[in-house]
Amino acid sequence: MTSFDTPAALPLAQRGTQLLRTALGPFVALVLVVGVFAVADNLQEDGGHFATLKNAQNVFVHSATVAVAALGMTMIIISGGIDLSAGTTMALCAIVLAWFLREGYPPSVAVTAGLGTGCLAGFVNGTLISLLRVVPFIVTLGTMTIYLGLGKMISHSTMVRPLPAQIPAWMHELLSPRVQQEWMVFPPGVWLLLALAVTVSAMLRYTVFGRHVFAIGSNESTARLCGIHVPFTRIAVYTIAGFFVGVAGLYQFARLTIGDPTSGTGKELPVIAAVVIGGGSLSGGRGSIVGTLTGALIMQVISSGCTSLKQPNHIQEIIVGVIIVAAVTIDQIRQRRLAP
Amino acid sequence: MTSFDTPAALPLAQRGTQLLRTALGPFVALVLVVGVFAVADNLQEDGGHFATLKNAQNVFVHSATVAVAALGMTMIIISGGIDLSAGTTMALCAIVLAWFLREGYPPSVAVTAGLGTGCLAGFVNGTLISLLRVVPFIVTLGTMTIYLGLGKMISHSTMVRPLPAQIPAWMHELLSPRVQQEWMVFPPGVWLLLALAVTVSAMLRYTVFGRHVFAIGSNESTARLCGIHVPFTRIAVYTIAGFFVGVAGLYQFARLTIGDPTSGTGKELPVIAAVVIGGGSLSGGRGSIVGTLTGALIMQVISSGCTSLKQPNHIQEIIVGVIIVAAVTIDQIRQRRLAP
Amino acid sequence: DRAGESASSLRTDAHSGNKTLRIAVIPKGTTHVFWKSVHAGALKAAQELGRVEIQWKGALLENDREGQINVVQDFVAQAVDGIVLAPLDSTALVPAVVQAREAGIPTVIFDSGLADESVTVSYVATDNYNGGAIAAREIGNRLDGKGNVILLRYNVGSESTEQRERGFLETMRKEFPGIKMLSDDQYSGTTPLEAQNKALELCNQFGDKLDGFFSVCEPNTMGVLGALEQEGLAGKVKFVGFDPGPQLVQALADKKIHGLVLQDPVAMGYESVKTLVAHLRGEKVQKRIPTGEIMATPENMNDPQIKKLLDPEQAN
Amino acid sequence: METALLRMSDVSKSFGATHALSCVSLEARGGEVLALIGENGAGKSTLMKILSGAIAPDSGQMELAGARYAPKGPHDARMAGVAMIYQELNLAPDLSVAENVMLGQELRRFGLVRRSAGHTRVRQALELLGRTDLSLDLPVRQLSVADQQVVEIARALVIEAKLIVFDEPTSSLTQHDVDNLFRVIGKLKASGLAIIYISHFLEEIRRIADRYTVLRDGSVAGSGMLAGASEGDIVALMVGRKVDDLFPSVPHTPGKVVLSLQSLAGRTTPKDVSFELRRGEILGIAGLVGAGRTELLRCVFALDPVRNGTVRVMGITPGGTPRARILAGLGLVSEDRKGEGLAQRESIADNITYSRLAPYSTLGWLNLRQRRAVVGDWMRSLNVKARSVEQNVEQLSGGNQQKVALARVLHQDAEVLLLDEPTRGIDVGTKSEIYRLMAVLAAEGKAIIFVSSYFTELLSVCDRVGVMARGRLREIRPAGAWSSASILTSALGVETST
Ligand SMILES: Nc1ncnc2c1ncn2[C@@H]1O[C@H](COP(=O)(O)OP(=O)(O)OP(=O)(O)O)[C@@H](O)[C@H]1O
Ligand SMILES: Nc1ncnc2c1ncn2[C@@H]1O[C@H](COP(=O)(O)OP(=O)(O)OP(=O)(O)O)[C@@H](O)[C@H]1O
Ligand SMILES: [Mg+2]
Ligand SMILES: [Mg+2]
Repeated sequence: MTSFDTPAALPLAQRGTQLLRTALGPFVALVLVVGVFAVADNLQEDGGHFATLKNAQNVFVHSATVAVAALGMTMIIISGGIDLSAGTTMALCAIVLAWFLREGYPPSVAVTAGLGTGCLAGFVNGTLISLLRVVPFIVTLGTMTIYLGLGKMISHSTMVRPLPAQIPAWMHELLSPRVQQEWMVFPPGVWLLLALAVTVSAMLRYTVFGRHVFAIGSNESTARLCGIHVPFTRIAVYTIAGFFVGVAGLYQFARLTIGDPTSGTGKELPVIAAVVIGGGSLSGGRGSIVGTLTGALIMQVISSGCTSLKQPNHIQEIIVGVIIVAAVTIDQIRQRRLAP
Repeated sequence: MTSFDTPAALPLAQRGTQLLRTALGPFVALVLVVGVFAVADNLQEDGGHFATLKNAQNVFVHSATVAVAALGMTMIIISGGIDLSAGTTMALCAIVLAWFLREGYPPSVAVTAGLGTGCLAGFVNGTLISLLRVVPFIVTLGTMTIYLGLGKMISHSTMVRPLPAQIPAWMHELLSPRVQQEWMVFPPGVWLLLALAVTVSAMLRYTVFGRHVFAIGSNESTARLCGIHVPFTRIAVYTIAGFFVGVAGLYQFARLTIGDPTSGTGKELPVIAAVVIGGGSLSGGRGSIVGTLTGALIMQVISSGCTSLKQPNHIQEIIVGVIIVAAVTIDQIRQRRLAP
Repeated sequence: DRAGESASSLRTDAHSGNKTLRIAVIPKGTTHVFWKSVHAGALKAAQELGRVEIQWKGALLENDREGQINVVQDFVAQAVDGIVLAPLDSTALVPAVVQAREAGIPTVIFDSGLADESVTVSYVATDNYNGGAIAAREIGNRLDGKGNVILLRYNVGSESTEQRERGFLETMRKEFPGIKMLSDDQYSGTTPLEAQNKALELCNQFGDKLDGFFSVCEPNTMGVLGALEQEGLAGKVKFVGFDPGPQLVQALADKKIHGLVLQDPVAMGYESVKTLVAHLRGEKVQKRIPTGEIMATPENMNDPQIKKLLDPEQAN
Repeated sequence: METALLRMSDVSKSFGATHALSCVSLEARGGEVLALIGENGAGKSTLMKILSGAIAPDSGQMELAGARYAPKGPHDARMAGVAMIYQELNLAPDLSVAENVMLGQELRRFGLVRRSAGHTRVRQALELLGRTDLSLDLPVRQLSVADQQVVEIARALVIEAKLIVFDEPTSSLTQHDVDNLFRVIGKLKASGLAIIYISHFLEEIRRIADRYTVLRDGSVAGSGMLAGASEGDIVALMVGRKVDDLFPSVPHTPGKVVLSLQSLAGRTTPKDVSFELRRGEILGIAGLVGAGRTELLRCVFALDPVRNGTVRVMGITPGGTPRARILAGLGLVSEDRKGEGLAQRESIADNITYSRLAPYSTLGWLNLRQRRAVVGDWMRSLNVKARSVEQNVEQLSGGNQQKVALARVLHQDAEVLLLDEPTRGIDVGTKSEIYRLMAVLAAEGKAIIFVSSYFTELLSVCDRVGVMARGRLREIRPAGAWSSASILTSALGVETST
């Protein structure tokens, strides 16, 4: 019991290293990436555009859609699941929203319908996984193409284009990199994202529900043994995640001002990548919201940095790939080092 | 202890149900899908095109590329891994092949270079996974974009187009649905696929290597403690799988006669889906080649059937989704039923 | 409106010195030969004009509208002097172009139109509707006004190909009532392989009564050609495609393709950059600059003008 | 016989701040069984993992058969003739029994597996263990924990070993298998092998071991010949104090009926089980491998489907989910703590409180500080050796993990405790604490079902003992009416009579 003699002091230190491990790991990678690009940009002749507020606004705005969907994906991944349908659900939500606007419903109704679609899609995913007891990868691989098909069905396989007058001004401003009130620094959509992130983070850490999410991800049979209602928890996780995908659909619509049935295809990969770069483990039980946000930002910073440095897309792709692997490797090494 | 009453008789019966479970499950689904479409097609006015030899040739030819890549993916998934880079590697191999042909090298050199690229890409995946001890999902998510970037780099971000005269005749015929010799029924590429499938299947079942692949997928630490060289086995699995992805690249090139850097993007999903519909488990230790081939065929049959029934793309997408989930669900239920 | 103009004239003053103009050119995609030729045209203009730097960048994913908006916004943050853009969508890109203008960066649109032309300097493009119409006439005339034809569409929401499809279908209906459309609702998807699989399925279904085929863009045409060759229908079916490529030109010579509608991508890139720089230097420019479209057939493919369009220059 | 086959000198190993081993030296001789004993977390498994190449020591040397021995990995160690049976099961669940036994040493020809030759070897090994009834082609996923342990042991017997390490091999074996194992160990010893045997059962050690080495807090506390040592001395070496009463008695009297089963039947086992359990009563359940004791508890806890019969808790029939059973006042400690009992990658605090988070939550939000304090108390009262309440369970020694699993049902404040092998892998000192705890709980009015394969503890701790065989509960008698022999006869007798 030598090590247990200072029970009051230790938990704090413990929590410190815990934070360091789960969140700061990718954060260090972010700072590094930003630093490297800022230096390289300033060295080039007509540079100096990278480390600017304007560019920072861009980076936040561009990563917001992926990041907000990744909040829900973090919960899913912590619970030991995955959601490949996140991309097409996002597009489906945007289409539903656009459809309601085009048909002349008020924006509040349209937004509710869009978010509701996300929740419903998530609910269906969760229910299928729980009832059929098929692995999440398969269920969501199936619903991925189903939701894509539904989106095309609603949109008659084309764009749903509400008239400009049908789109409220706040929606235009939601993710416009040009902020109306200068003191806001970032557009409302970015602040909303941060508010949602804080909420989810707190929920995961400080609520019974959050503990149960970690429990079923870490060991499902233990969770069952402890009387945790696994199907209920899982359905709730997917439904909440669906809500965030709905918000991502709103974000996407706010930027595109059209509903495009194919706009979500392939978007699940950056969403999942954000979670995993941020320290989430696909075998469940590990992941953090701070890490996920950092992960989403890292990818966008690379993209924006490559534009600054006038690098072609294929160089950017190679760099993104290398950094995904490197970030996770470094995180891994740090964890091994820190492990008691 | 009821199940131990006849210890001698059991192993055989056991192996029988084993086969039933792993292979026949998806096979039943295939027969069902074919049956439903054949009936529906014959019921429609100008139908009768679905259940024809010609259409069967088409289905086999169209699914050959995915199926051959899925042979390697089966090994990877059995070993507890995944390869998200399979799609872009396939395109990279096709580009390398096309590049060598265009530069006037003989076809044998070009094909060797294409297959070699696949092996190398797989080797890199396996080595990174083993050395960095990062989960396969992340490593291959990273190399996915890296290989895409490399493909674009080699092709200068456009198609690599050898002249028609530079492409040997056998390559044209490799996957042409119009078979030269009628007695062959299927083009040579389909027969090659079947030969490779038999080889891999035998390798997994009858060789020490195959057994080790199952072992590391089933329980990696056990494999390690039993003295299996896990990194070596894993690298070998990925390298061999890379070879099959190279063959898929050859198939793709044979059909397109151009090398297109983006032609592989997203192709990893049908490849993985084929394995999983065929009974492969993403947590490792389970999967079969027969199942995988069946899985690849099921998806193609649905696509071809929907065209026969003149269903628009979105209906086809919904049906594919439903069938993916249904096939795995039925397989799951049968497994639970058969479980002693 | 006025605020934007004064901003841009301010910049013009600033840059009329000896500073290099940075022009961002944003294509719809990066892998098709068409865009390579646009790039070549843009570079040619830059070279001729002098002190102009071209920054070429497309969205990472083909057909990713959001990605293209990101690219435009990134270039606004980079404070480039002007943007040349082939919008992936006629309305979705409007806000991004407006944001550029508010930041004092003018935009020239090429290839596909924008719903609100008032926010752009100029629109440089083929008349795609007419492209579809001349394709319809080529097939109609070759079939003597009767037969069964398939139109394979490209991808949902692509404005330029939708124009072609509309031009084709409306002209067929109006000028060739004897021709029946066997299928005009299938989309090929964006890659040649998807197109080939789709076309094979269509051939399998209609092969015996098929007389004519129209495919609306290059990857689509590639796929259809492959399918027709495999089905042994190449040469028998009157096949008109859009845009050239080495295989397609070869097929044209072999009479497997009976017509290719040609655009002039080099001119598109060239004119776009020229127009934008002229605007930046305070000159008055035309709001609409057509670059022409023309039908190449096995018969006329050796005319020097057509020959040039069949194998346009490419940047690498 | 005189020179040591294995000599480990000054071996040290730390995990971060935890010094698992400091300067441990040990000798094992051919033809001799060395018992390695010590409290939970003393470092026994760590030392053996170093020996088997699974982990590398921070410092220290090893010598095997006179030559320097520094295995780079498990493979090296096996090549050098060191076989190891790990404390936690290490099997590939999807592979068959035969494949698992031969894993890593497949007989081969041109890279092909020689299946029948391999099967012959496996059959020989299983024959040695007296388990020819195991089907070689069954995936081990479908075996009970006990049978899996047999497979694990068979694996060590098919290689040409010089030295075999058994890390608590009997903790999940029943008497029958234990007897067979001891016979095998006797044979191996006679053929000149060195055996290192780790166990918390002192009578077992006395039965087969020649010498002992005691570890305490990562150092050697003492060693010697067993022949001359008394049990008390060894326990004192282990615990650092005297444990005078292994089975402390706290008087408790049965009260009202709290749990009653009426012809309960699961999918295959149990079959038609009925009994009543009263408050303040400890009911032991004994049986042989596969008797269905685990399944009985799982059916009562609604973890397994119930085919027939009823479970009543305090007169009412609770819903058919583990959650409903917990709310009704049941609590279960699983026999499989790695796979089911604990969420290995979560903290001790989480694992202890998962089944009852309500006291710390207002409207779903947790008061973590309060929880930390309560969990700390439980850890102290069960003597859990850990750095803090936030430490991950996977970093604890086996015995300490078991204590965490126990702490959960205690914290849950269950009225009826279903304990499936709760003392498995727990050291003598703590065992006696657990026995005392059970008695105290009974005195407080809780009811306990105590499943164990260790008849002595059943007889000493329980008020009544039932014997299960082939899924049926044969008879329940007061503990005083049983003896170890009569329990065995009852369990066996049923097997032979039908
Ligand atoms: N991977 C690890 N990380 C951190 N600490 C560890 C790790 N493995 C073991 N320890 C610590 O090392 C010490 C010794 O553990 P070990 O498993 O060797 O004990 P043991 O003697 O085998 O106990 P038991 O009888 O309970 O099995 C314990 O304090 C344990 O918490
Ligand atoms: N997952 C499974 N699949 C098939 N059979 C199983 C499975 N688990 C257990 N069994 C069988 O059920 C029977 C009873 O299991 P088990 O050995 O766990 O009972 P038990 O009486 O609790 O034994 P013990 O606690 O001594 O290990 C055995 O015949 C075993 O082979
Ligand atoms: Mg131990
Ligand atoms: Mg048991």
